[in-house]
Amino acid sequence: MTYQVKLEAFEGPLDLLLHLINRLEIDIYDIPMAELTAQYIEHLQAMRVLQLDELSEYLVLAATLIEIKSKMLLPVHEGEDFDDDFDFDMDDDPRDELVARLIEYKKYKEAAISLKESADERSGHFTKPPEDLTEFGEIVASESDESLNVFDLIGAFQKMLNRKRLKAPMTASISRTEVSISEKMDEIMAILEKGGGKCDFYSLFEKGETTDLVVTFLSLLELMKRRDIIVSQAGNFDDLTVAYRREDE
Amino acid sequence: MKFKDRLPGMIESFLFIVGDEGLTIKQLTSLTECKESEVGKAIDLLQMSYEERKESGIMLKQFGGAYRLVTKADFAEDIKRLLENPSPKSMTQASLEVLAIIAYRQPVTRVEIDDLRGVKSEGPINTLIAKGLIMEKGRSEGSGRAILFGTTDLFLDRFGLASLNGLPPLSQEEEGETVETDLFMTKFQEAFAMENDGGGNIS
Amino acid sequence: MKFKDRLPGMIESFLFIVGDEGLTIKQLTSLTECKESEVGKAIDLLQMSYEERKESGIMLKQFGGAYRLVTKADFAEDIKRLLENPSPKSMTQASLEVLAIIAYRQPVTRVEIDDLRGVKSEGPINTLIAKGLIMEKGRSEGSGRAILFGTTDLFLDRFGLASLNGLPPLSQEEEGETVETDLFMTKFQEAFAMENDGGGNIS
Repeated sequence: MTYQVKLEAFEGPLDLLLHLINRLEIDIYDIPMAELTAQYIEHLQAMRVLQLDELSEYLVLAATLIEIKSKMLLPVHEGEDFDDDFDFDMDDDPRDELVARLIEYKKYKEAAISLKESADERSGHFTKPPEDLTEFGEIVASESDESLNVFDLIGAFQKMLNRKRLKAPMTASISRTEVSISEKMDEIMAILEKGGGKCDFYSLFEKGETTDLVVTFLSLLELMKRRDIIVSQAGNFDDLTVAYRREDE
Repeated sequence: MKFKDRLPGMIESFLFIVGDEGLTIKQLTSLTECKESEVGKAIDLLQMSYEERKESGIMLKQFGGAYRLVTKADFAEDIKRLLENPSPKSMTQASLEVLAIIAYRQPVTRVEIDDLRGVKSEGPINTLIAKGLIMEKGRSEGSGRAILFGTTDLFLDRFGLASLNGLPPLSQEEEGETVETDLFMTKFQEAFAMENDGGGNIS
Repeated sequence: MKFKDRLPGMIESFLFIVGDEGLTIKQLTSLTECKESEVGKAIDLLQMSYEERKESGIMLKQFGGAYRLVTKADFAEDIKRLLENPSPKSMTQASLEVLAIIAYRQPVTRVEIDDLRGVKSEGPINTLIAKGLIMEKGRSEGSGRAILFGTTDLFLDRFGLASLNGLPPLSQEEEGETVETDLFMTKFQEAFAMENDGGGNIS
């Protein structure tokens, strides 16, 4: 199986810097700028697969690193060189701002890890859907005085989706297989026939319950395995096309 | 803890999760991978424990072959207050769920809504119609000619939306809407990568 | 039975009925027509009883301000066998980072998040909105009137937190910290503490 994968997935330039500092076992409060800058730029070159807008963020930090490096290289006594740079005060370490940013970022990166742990812990506790109260009588719909917004709507929807996931017992999944894969395969071939040998991949998934979608998908896999069809894509981000596989392919 | 000691708790947790569907003794034996006699004993133990403890509000009952956890009859009158109480969140939550489904999936039938929620939604639907937030938007093509529901202009107004396009998207390409679709995309990408011999990089 | 003796059972039956929606202490006091202290005691009693009884598969937990009955962690693996699709796809690192920043610094603008991460965060923000974990919490005072983001109750629930105060403290770098960063941290913590005083009970 071949993938075009990023060398390593970094969450941005600061993440990459932290990674390098870790790997090179550098003291974050006394960063050897020359070494770190060299490593950073080397990494950027290896990560050419990045999209352009992402790359620009990495490049901005590269520029910052080079700027800090050059400031540190300047001899202290040649004051005249700083005439056009009055921001630069010799009492400050040019690295301070970067260090502060890195430490700040690191805090949240670590917080994210501990958040994930709490989420994992929480996911070990399951709950149940609300009981159907109709046996107790008619639900009195009281007017809510809280004003609602779309975020309440999303929250309710997500809660429900999550609940469904937690609910479905084994018994329900067995009784629900309505369309067989072989039926679905025939159906897909019929659609292709109608469409002159090809159709848009996503159009096959426009309607149906989740189980239908999964059956459709499995059928496509089976057809691909049998080399009856081919799924192709003209370029990245283009729509996928399903087509008959011709004999000569 | 020894497995046998865990059995009652395991059964209780299973019965709790499935809610009003309940589980038959057959399902319980297959789920716990225990003998029927062992499951029977564990159920007896649970039943006794519920009866003994006066602080317990629930109990274990057998209805038509399935075991279910239910609230004790003692509390039936109190539970009615759940229905009437000034806007307990649970009530608005049910309506909100139904409204969310209709908003995002319209036009949609009641059966589809029930299916998604896993509970009957007739009550909330009627409430929403009464509030003028949803309305009938024709009939489905199917044999049943089921009513299709959609949201109203009042809905847009109440939620501060200029149009339905103003609803924030529910799912992002990086994380699919449900697990099934996620799994499904992963599988697809794997299969596609194989098929294509590494040619395409699906993002 | 005396009313006070019935209280724990009544609360258990209510919590059983509402399931994953849970009930806040306010809702419980109004439903039971009892004082908050009495409800609190009854909840403690129930909590103790669940812990003591090893044959119990469920327990009482507070997530996001609401009390819920949930299954014990001991049975997590067993329950996963009962489910069709048990584990939701875990969130991406990017989404988690953005969520952490929003959780600790709320209300916070997108620009502040971008700045902290050194990378654009629009995608993860949209994902988090779609997942119902964050929401708009007003607009900033500045000229741009930028959207301020904060976390939702669903966030607290999904991450097993009773309230925002339950967030673990952000880690502190101890060794070799420069004066400037110290000062910076102090200022930040002051600001955060203030922020938290005002906006603690975000609903």
